Amino acid sequence: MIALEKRPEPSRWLGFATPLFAVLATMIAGGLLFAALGKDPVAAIATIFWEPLFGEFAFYYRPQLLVKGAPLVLIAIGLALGFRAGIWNIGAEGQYIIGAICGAGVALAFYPFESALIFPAMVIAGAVGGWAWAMIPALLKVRFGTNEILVSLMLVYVAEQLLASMALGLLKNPEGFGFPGSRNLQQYPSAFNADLIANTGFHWGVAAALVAVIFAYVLLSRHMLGFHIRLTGAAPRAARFAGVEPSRIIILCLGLSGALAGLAGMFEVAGPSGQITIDFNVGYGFTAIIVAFLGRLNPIGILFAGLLMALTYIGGDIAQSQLGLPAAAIQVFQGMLLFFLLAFDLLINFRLRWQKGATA
Amino acid sequence: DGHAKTKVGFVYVGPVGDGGWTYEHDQGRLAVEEAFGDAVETVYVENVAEGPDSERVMTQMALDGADLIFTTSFGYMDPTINVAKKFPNVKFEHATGYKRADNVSTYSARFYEGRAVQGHIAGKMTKSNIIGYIASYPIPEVIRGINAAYLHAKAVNPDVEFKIIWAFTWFDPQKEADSAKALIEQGADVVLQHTDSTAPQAAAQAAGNVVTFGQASDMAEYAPFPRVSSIIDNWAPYYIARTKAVMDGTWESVDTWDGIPTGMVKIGEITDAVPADVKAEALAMVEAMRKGEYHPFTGPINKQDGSAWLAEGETASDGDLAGMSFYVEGLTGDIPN
Amino acid sequence: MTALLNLHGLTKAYPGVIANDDVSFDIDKAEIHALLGENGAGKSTLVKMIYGLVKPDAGTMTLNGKPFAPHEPRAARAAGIAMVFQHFSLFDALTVAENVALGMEDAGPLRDLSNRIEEVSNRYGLPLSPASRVGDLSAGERQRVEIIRCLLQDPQLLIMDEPTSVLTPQEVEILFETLRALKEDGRSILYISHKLEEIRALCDAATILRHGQVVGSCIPRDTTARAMAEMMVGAAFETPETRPQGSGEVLLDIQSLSLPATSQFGTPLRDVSLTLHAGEIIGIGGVAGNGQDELLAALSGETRSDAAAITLDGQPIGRLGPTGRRALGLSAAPEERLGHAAAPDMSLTENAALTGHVREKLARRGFIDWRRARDFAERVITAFDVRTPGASSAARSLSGGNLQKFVIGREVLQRPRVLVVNQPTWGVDAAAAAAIRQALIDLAADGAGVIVISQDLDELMEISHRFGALNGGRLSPLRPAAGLTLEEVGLMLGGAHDMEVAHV
Amino acid sequence: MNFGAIDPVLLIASLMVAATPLIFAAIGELVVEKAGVLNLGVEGMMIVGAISGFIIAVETGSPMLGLLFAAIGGALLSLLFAILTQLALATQVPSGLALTLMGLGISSLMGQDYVGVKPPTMARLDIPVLSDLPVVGPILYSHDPALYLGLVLVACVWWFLNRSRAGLTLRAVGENAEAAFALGYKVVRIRVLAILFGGACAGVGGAYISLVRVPQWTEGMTAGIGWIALALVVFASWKPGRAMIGAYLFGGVTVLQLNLQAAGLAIPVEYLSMSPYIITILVLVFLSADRSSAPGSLGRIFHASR
Ligand SMILES: Nc1ncnc2c1ncn2[C@@H]1O[C@H](COP(=O)(O)OP(=O)(O)OP(=O)(O)O)[C@@H](O)[C@H]1O
Ligand SMILES: Nc1ncnc2c1ncn2[C@@H]1O[C@H](COP(=O)(O)OP(=O)(O)OP(=O)(O)O)[C@@H](O)[C@H]1O
Ligand SMILES: [Mg+2]
Ligand SMILES: [Mg+2]
Repeated sequence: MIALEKRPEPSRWLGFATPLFAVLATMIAGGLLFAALGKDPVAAIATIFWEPLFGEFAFYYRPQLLVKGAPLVLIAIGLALGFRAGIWNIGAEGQYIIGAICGAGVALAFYPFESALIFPAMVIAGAVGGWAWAMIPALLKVRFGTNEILVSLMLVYVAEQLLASMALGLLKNPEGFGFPGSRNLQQYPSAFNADLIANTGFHWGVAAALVAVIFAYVLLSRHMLGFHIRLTGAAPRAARFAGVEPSRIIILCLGLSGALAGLAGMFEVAGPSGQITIDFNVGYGFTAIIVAFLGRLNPIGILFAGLLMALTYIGGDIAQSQLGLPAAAIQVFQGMLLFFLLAFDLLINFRLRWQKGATA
Repeated sequence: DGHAKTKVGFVYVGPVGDGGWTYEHDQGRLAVEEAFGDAVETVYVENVAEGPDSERVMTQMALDGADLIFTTSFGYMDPTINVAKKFPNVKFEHATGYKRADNVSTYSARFYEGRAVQGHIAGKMTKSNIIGYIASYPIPEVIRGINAAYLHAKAVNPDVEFKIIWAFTWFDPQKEADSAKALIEQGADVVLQHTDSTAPQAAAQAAGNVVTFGQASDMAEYAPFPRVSSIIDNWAPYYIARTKAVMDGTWESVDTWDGIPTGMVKIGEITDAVPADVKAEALAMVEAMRKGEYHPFTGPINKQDGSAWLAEGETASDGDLAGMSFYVEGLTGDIPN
Repeated sequence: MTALLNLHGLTKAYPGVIANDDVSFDIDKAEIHALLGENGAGKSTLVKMIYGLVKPDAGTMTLNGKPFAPHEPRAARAAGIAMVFQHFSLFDALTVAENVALGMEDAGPLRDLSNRIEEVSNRYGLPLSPASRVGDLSAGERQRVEIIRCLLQDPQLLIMDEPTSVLTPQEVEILFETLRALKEDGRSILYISHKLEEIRALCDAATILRHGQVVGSCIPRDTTARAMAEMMVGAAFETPETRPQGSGEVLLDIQSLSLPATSQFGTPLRDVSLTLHAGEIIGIGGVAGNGQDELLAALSGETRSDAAAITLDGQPIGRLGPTGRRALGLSAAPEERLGHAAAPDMSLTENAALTGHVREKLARRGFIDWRRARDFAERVITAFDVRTPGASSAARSLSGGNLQKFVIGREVLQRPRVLVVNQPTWGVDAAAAAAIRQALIDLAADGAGVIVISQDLDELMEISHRFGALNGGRLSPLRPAAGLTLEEVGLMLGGAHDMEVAHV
Repeated sequence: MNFGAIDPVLLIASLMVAATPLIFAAIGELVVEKAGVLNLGVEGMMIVGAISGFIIAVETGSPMLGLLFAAIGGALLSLLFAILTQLALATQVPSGLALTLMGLGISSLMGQDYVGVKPPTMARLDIPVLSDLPVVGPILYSHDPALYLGLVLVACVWWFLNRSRAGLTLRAVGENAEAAFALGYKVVRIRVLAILFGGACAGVGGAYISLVRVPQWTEGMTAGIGWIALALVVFASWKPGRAMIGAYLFGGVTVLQLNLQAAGLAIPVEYLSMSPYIITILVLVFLSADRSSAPGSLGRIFHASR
């Protein structure tokens, strides 16, 4: 029998090592799955993890890692702040949508007027939009004690309806022959979130994600506010005793995560995506939850986790087209990654010991 | 080098197992493989979100040496144009869009021709004179379908009334099932759908005496009743022809909007649940359209507000049809936006 | 007399500590046997082995001459062993009858069980209503539920792990009557407590543990409390030294403080008034659940009141939060160590910063200086002899007594003007308790004011200058502690529910 | 506009069908939460149940056998969650999310050959005289057996939680796991069983969608119902009867909004489509004050060191 023994304090090195173990275990289990599907497991794993980074066309995929990873990191940073405080914002997808609608809305309101002020105004609008959408669960929780998991989630569906209605109505491209979708902001210089250095994938959203990582790292490790956030999650009563106002933390964390998700949506709509469409959102808000945990709720960890997740998406698509791997297999693969990570987390706080069967 | 084979890529918006839109495109891909055997290699990526993901997948296919890439969703329009700019030697085919380039063709099907046939059968078969219509999104294609069906139902049955539910989804079996039930409970005994699942068919079957039509795919498992006929997306001939053109070096950028005449739109078997005379009329209409003798939008037709649209004998221009955003006279309710 | 239970060579190791090391002794039939030892000596571990909750690494037990090795509590219960836990094992949301049923193998229908509960509770003088929700009960009543749950199983051996730490003198006396009645019935009791006077009054024999080993045994009636305490600690120690009260200026003034109950099972504060002078220790006694937690929260700033209801140095502070009050010199240490006074999973450094950042200036412009925080934590550890590997240990890894020393030390070292503590020595062994009391006395001697809220009347009598009692959220008028008899105190505590005042 | 077109009797009958998957999933989750475990993976378990049940029903021709295997499929998936949270002591919220992710992927892998296949239909339980009664007939007596099974399940779970010894134990474990362990109850075993039960119920709920309500198999066809089920549990204050009422309410709003559209009500479609979610939020707000039966140790990790 294996017995679990709680460590007196969490093991530091395992905190770093377990994500690596999880990736390895995922490769093994995923390889078995791919083999079961009749694909060469080694080729599949290599395609997913090697091709985008070091393959023939890595020059193209590496920038794409930033494009795909940046919104994930940006959203996950915000979510992790909340998760650290025990506040479960599951509705970042909705906040992402609203941020995009607000950002694009501001740009389209000024179209075709060109001004250097338009992009900053869009940034503000995106952040405020996401923030406001997140304030709904925050205020309901503070005022009525309503469960934020469910409210934020329900608001995703509401936001999706709103998005469809915007793509079909208010924000519809007047020159689009009645087809749904807004104008393409890539063709509106003042609003276009272009690569800061051409063909690097490094747009303002990537910059914002990096700033968010540093900001969150400093906040959590050095600042009183970050300490209070961690304290609220670790021991809510102790936090009150330390002078923390729980409702402030709720409003702060939900607001911050909403604003970051809104920003991610805005950078996406102004850059890589370019337009508001019915299916503008592609699940970044949900995937970011996984990224946050994959990064062990640590800002630096999230940066790597976001890139890793982006890698599995990009590599997964390559594996689909080159090896005919079904999309669902990639999804299971990603699920395994999270599964193993959570399972291995055990080792940080516990020691495994072999124990003889029942002693007398 | 490996260029003995022509490589054809397909970018799908849904899973190949959706049983509808993507499924039919994939059938077209399989037909290409069938037709050319070892001379072609096809690749596909499913569940590709519109936006940057699709742009990446197209680029990846182009980098991997694809000669021809079919991008099968309206939302791939701008990404297709972007990628095509970067790969002038690769040919692109974008479905249902309106932006072209030297190496980008567009193609789309005139589903409204099929809708006209459905409308005719529906108008004849309804006893309650209430026809339910499950619409997806208020876009020109869907609005065309409603108008075409309504005009032809009305033509054979002046008392007919359309009840329309906008589901705001292409594909949500539960919502489609509920929509069908709601329509049936409100008296509809014919249900038309412009969404992709068979849920409405099942709801009709459960209700017992309600007529339905297959959409996107044949939905033959519900024949002969409630599914009495269907509109089928049949991309195979087009895909084969375009692949052939690339192989022969004759490919050119074109805008294709085909329907019943070329077989891009197929009318699934009309079952014996339809009275023989109605079936004969319907087949005659199909034949007339196949020969180009009949246009479903032939005047006189007024818009919903009573203003004139087409004069006697006038047929709708492709431009009018492409951007259609109004109901014809007689339909009630508003188009949401 | 013959042995009911014989323990032989019981050993149990946890990582880094041998909780029980070759423990052997006997418990006789119809005997009340005390088990003594410092915090962490291994008492709870030992009784958990007897109850089948923990498996010994080595050693054997015999019950009534037959080998006894329970692999789960069910087996122990079947063999006639019942246990009242150190921390209540009750379910707040369930009724008394449901709670009792959960502790029995064959509870039968709830209606019959309710009748039996009433019957047994009346027989042993422990009135209880089977249908009430446990969450609504006082600490004394909750303990009755545990005891009755045991009694219904007709046990031969009843184990009680620190049962009196939350009881009033009256409740303690009732409990003792019950235990003596059980002994008359021929049952044995294994009794763990840090209150040595109680043990002298109640127990027939005592076994003393230190660092997991048996270091001696005695007949409590014939041994002084001090001698027992020295056996436990293995050294002589000093009793706290009281110093004369300095009649300083008024530091803290509470005027007609009334506050609604904060939680579902809480007590509202009603019209509480007191003045605290520099150099003074005020003791506040009372049965648990009569407003102690609420009073502490009102003073610490966790709940706010009218600005003028509380003044510190003449300045109204009722509206200030904990941080603002700390800045002005009002500190507090709540009763619950893990989760309230300290965050279990955080390091001692972080826990030091938890309250210390204001007065110790551990943060500059909101940025925490972790080096200073660590220094501060280390100062607390050294000054209060907190036994821990270091400041980076998680709070939960400390034993209760050591964590309590850390919590009190953290506040004392900040040199507050006024310190409010709730149950400063609950579950803390004699030596550590003495050290904590001494620290409070020293703090007052240096000119601070101290309010000690406690249910341990001996403690309050020992260190406080004036004494008051909380009852139903009201504070009795304060009286000089010197010269108060326990009987008078009992009357001040008043409504000890449906119990008659004990004769002490 | 013609509200006369909406027949209240038919509306009630069809909202019962719309509510049934929710009832199964919510009741299962309710039991899990009563044991102190928060499993956010309902959506994943439902979809795996939907495909497992579908495959078996198609292969054997028996919808009832399909439901049985849907329960097994859902329970098997929930076993992953049980391993993560009860053995590996992982945090429950992300573990539930991992489960949903896995469930969606696994189900589409399993279902690749079953797209476009028509499942055998479940016969309605038409009871001769009763089904023909006006009003009550269509509402009460003319459904498929699985719908009644859902109602029976609600009653059984109510009885189990409030009247049985095992239910008392389960509640005790959810209320205070440490205390239950100290009394000798096998906390982990009880929780694992509860999780499996929850998985089985969610599986049946999913299969009800793929076999009765829709009936067909398509990827992602549960379309968020699992999340609604989670909301219902809170909304119902962990009481089985209220969970059923909540399911009817949600089903009712869903069905009603489509009926209103068909009847030509001039409310913009997007607002109608949002209404089920907005109403769920509103009801959550009004009911969340009552946390009296919230399990005391919900979502907390339990580890007994021995
Ligand atoms: N589950 C456990 N895992 C690891 N160490 C443990 C565990 N239980 C107890 N210990 C350690 O074993 C030792 C004995 O603990 P025990 O609880 O038996 O002491 P005690 O005498 O009851 O103390 P107290 O008077 O504080 O209740 C302590 O050092 C404690 O930290
Ligand atoms: N979040 C924290 N929780 C507990 N202790 C901490 C924390 N951060 C820092 N410390 C401890 O406080 C002390 C000072 O920290 P600080 O990081 O300022 O020192 P340093 O000299 O920069 O060390 P290093 O270079 O290792 O980070 C160190 O002993 C460190 O271990
Ligand atoms: Mg103990
Ligand atoms: Mg440093």
